[in-house]
Amino acid sequence: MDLLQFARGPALTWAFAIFVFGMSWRLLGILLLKRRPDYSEPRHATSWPGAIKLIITRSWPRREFRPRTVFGLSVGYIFHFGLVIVVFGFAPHIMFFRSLTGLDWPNLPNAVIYISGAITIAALIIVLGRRLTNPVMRLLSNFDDYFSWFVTITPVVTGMLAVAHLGARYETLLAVHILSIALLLVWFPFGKLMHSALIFISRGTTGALFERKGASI
Amino acid sequence: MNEPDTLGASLTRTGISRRSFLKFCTAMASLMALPPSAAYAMADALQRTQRQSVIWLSFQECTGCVESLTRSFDPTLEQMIFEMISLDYQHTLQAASGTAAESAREQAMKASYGKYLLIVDGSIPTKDGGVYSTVAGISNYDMLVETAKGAAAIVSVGTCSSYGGIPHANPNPTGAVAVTDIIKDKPVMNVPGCPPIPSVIAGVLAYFVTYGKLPELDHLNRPKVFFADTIHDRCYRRPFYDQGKFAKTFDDEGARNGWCLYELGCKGPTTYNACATIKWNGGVSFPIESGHGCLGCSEPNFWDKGSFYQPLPTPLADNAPVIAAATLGGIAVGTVAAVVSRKHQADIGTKEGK
Amino acid sequence: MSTADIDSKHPLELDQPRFSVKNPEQRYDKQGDMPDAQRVETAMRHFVKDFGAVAATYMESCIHCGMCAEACHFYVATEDPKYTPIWKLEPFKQAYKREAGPFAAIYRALNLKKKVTVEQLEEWQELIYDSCTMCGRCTLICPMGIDIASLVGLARHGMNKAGLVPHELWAVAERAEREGSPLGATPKVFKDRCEWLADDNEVEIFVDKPQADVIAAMSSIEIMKYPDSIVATAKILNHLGLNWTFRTDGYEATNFGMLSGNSEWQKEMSLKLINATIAAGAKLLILPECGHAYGAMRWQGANVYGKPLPFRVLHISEFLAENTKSGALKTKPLGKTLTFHDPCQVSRRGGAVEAPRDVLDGLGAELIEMQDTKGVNWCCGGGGGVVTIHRADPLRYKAFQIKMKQVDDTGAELLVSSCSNCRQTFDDGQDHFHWDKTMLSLLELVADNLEDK
Amino acid sequence: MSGLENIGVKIINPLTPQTDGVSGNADAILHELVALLETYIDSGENSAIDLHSLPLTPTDYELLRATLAEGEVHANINAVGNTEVRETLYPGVWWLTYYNVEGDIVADLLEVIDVPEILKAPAEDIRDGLVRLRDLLTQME
Repeated sequence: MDLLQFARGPALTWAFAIFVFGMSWRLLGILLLKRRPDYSEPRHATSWPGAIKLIITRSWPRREFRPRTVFGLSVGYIFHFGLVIVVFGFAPHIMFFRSLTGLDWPNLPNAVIYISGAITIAALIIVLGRRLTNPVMRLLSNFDDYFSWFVTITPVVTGMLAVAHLGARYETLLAVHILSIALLLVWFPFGKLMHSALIFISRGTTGALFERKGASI
Repeated sequence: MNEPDTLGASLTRTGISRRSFLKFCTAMASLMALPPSAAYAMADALQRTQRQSVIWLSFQECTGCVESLTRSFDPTLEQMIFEMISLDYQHTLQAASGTAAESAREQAMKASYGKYLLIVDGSIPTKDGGVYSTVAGISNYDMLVETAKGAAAIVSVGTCSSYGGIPHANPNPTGAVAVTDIIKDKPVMNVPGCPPIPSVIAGVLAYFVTYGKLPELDHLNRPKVFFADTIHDRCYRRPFYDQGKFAKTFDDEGARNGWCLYELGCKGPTTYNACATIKWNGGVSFPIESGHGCLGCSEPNFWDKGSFYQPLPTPLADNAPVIAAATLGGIAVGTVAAVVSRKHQADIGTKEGK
Repeated sequence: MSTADIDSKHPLELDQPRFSVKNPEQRYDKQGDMPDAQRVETAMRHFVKDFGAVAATYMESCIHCGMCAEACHFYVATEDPKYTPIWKLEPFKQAYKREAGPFAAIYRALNLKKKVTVEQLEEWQELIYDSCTMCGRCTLICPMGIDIASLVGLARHGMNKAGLVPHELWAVAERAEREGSPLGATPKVFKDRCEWLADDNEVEIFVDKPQADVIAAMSSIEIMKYPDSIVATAKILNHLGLNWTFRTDGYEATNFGMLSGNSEWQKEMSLKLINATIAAGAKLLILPECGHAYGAMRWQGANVYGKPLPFRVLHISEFLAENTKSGALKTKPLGKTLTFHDPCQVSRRGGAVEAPRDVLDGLGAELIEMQDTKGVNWCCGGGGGVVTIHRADPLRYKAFQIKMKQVDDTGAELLVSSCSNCRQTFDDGQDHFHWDKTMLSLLELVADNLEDK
Repeated sequence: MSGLENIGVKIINPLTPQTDGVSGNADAILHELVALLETYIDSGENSAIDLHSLPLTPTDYELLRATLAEGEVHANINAVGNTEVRETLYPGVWWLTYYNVEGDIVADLLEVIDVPEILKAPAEDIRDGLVRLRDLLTQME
């Protein structure tokens, strides 16, 4: 078995298994904790609209907060969008998803993917620089932050190298790329990358609780 | 056959003019990206040398490799290689049979001990004492070991002798292995392909005959000059790959437009061979040009790397059952974790009550 | 620490611009004589004990983006990263992951998250208490929607159990538990005050009517420092012709049990008010101008009680708004420009954002909103018990400067709010900075401008 | 009509040429020829350029053909397929194209030499020829 076979075979299988195992473990471990009934008289009888509202509106900061957060948010948005374009727009990736889910959608031109990939890498490097230099972020950061950054940028970099056939043979580059995805999947449920799922739960929870009180969302 | 015989004399005997020979040398030099002046040196040197003694052993194989080399349109430049060598044993081509054939091999070994070139096609079965393929009652394994002893170098022609090939495919019932799995103390060159391109076989043989050594090899013992680039690197459809234009089925608009076959499982990007440049059938075309993706036939284990039609970046295994099982497992463990935490909290509460 | 100790070591400062008790200079405070290990153990057990799915979701969701710092007045005023709201919870995050999270077993087995130490907790005392007013402004900026303020509340439970509360806060809470009021407004003091206030102002103040439709509560700050609020409340309720009363068995709306993180005391304090209201057969409990009192009763009261309350709970501003809109409350036009400071617990976190504005509208005042207003208004810096903590003063003054600038920028003639805790923070800040703005009470403003009958 | 022409499988475009179809390699080859001619005049050293070793577009080829053009000598050698030997407009520069029996090009060279080696009758072949001619005369006698 060569490296590519290992990557496409057992490595991916294990990564998928750990990914879904960890995801369901963590989500249930959180969601099944006790919930206290709230007997207070609600200001608004239905609270789910607040959940929806917060999930949507918190994607963009309030006017009052913009001046102080615009840089960090912009960089964050850039790399998130870049990742979405690269992950879901590149033809070989769509093939990958199709082989897993049977879903298919049209791909973006490769030039768009390459530019997005480059921008994403640049934005991620800025993100790391900010984490290292901004006193607040530096104080807050732990292994999870740096490792999650690493497992996020690695697939982009290895993917770009594979596409450009740079640095090694294509099958090695492709194998390393797939292995980096496997690493991402394995780490995903255990680190901060879970925010991609938790963001809806967390925002929704606050949105619903606050809507009940009429508190500011 | 045993007399010392210069190549020049042999050429004269068979009526091949020296201009034809010079032309052959020029073509081979061009093919192997040697400097043009090498053709003259090659022609000059070859004229004077003795014909190279070659023993060709065919083991667990389909004869496709020999067919590839011999069944080209006749007469071809490739076939001129047979004029350059003294093919002392090749059980498909030789006239002799039975004991006479085997004694030819033994005589050739004795006469050119330490100097003959050994060509092998086919893999070597090792299971059950190698009984799955024998020639004249001698197992392939024994014959290889014995013949390899006196060889100056060994050329494994085809994927089977290079990597084990189709006989080696899972579950490998005969325990087939490659030449390099058995012979460790001789220079071995692999010329993989199922079959290899005839010009490539001829080219590397010409090189050995001319220079008396094997050309530069890569990490899989392949001659770099033919196996340095992937099919994908040299593919005329590559621009479509770079633009992200892919045929999705064999009869869609993309296929008709000659777009890239990556999504149809083409293994071009991971296959190192010269098909895209030298092509097949005297330069007529190669598989991708005929509208079918590369199978990767010159790569190790190509038979076991998933379907020929499965795209390269997709998972090899069917992961659905694993994912389902792991999800259920995660749900169970997560539930237990939550229950344990709740109990833990309740215990604190009770303790507090006391 | 005995009661006598508390009173001698931390005498009440009744003549200061804000109420508090004296506290010796000290890096951090400890109560009781528990061994350190037990303190940590107790803190963590009690922190974990109250953990539910909601708090767990929050703890799991933080992405360490640091944006919450930009919403916090203490960080913005100092640019000191330790005042980043979520950082204030660091040891508790650590404890949660180790003790209650879904991967707790793994964290413990591999010791990936270390046990919290008593030194850490001591260090964090300042962050959990001195530098957090639980104003919840950070909750609004958090891209993950984490309600950080509520987590600080939970963390305070653990700190309280471990005896790691700043002395003033603990002493005040203890006094409240013991005397029924944190600042010495005992039932007797309260009753006496009501009597002389009624005489002085020629207004009828009902105390301990056995039956009433409306129960009014006061905060001890108002009773002791802003007694005019008692008069104003009485005037307005009388103006509306309501059958109302104060009750000496339940008049104190402040809940220092909640502020200091003592759930038992919180419950006891809330139950007094609830039982008094039920005893009077009242259908409405009006909460005074006090931020945390609103949160404690309006949103937590029923949960402390264990079932829905058999009466309505309104903040005084909501009550005034209802009656302004219905036309029952008739006021003379004020004819001045003013700006309104939103008390965090009532406005941002309580949901009574528009009520005071409706009241001001009824007063005919021209409201000039501050730059960041309503739900995102800046905190005065004194909430969450911070104003009582002496060692927090320098930090609080820095944060208060944000507030002063905000108010000055409006150019309004008057400054109004509806929280007596904000009010005393403003008064203290005014005194400290020799500022020309005096915070007015919405309640008193309305009472002073009632239309003569 | 077989319909085969609708199947687009013969789109051969190994290079992505510039808009005018020139890769720049033709120009490089012409400059190289100048250098090789200079060497030949100075030292008498022969040399050759293998056109297959360079990526050339059809336009490149046209450009080379047009620039080098046809000189005075044009020879065909019939040995295992044709070999075309053409002198260019520039004496000493020869264009040799080797075909196999099927007519595919197997080698394509530009040689800088007075007479290309393949045109000369090799000494051994001359000797062989002499023998054969003698034999023939002997037989005829």
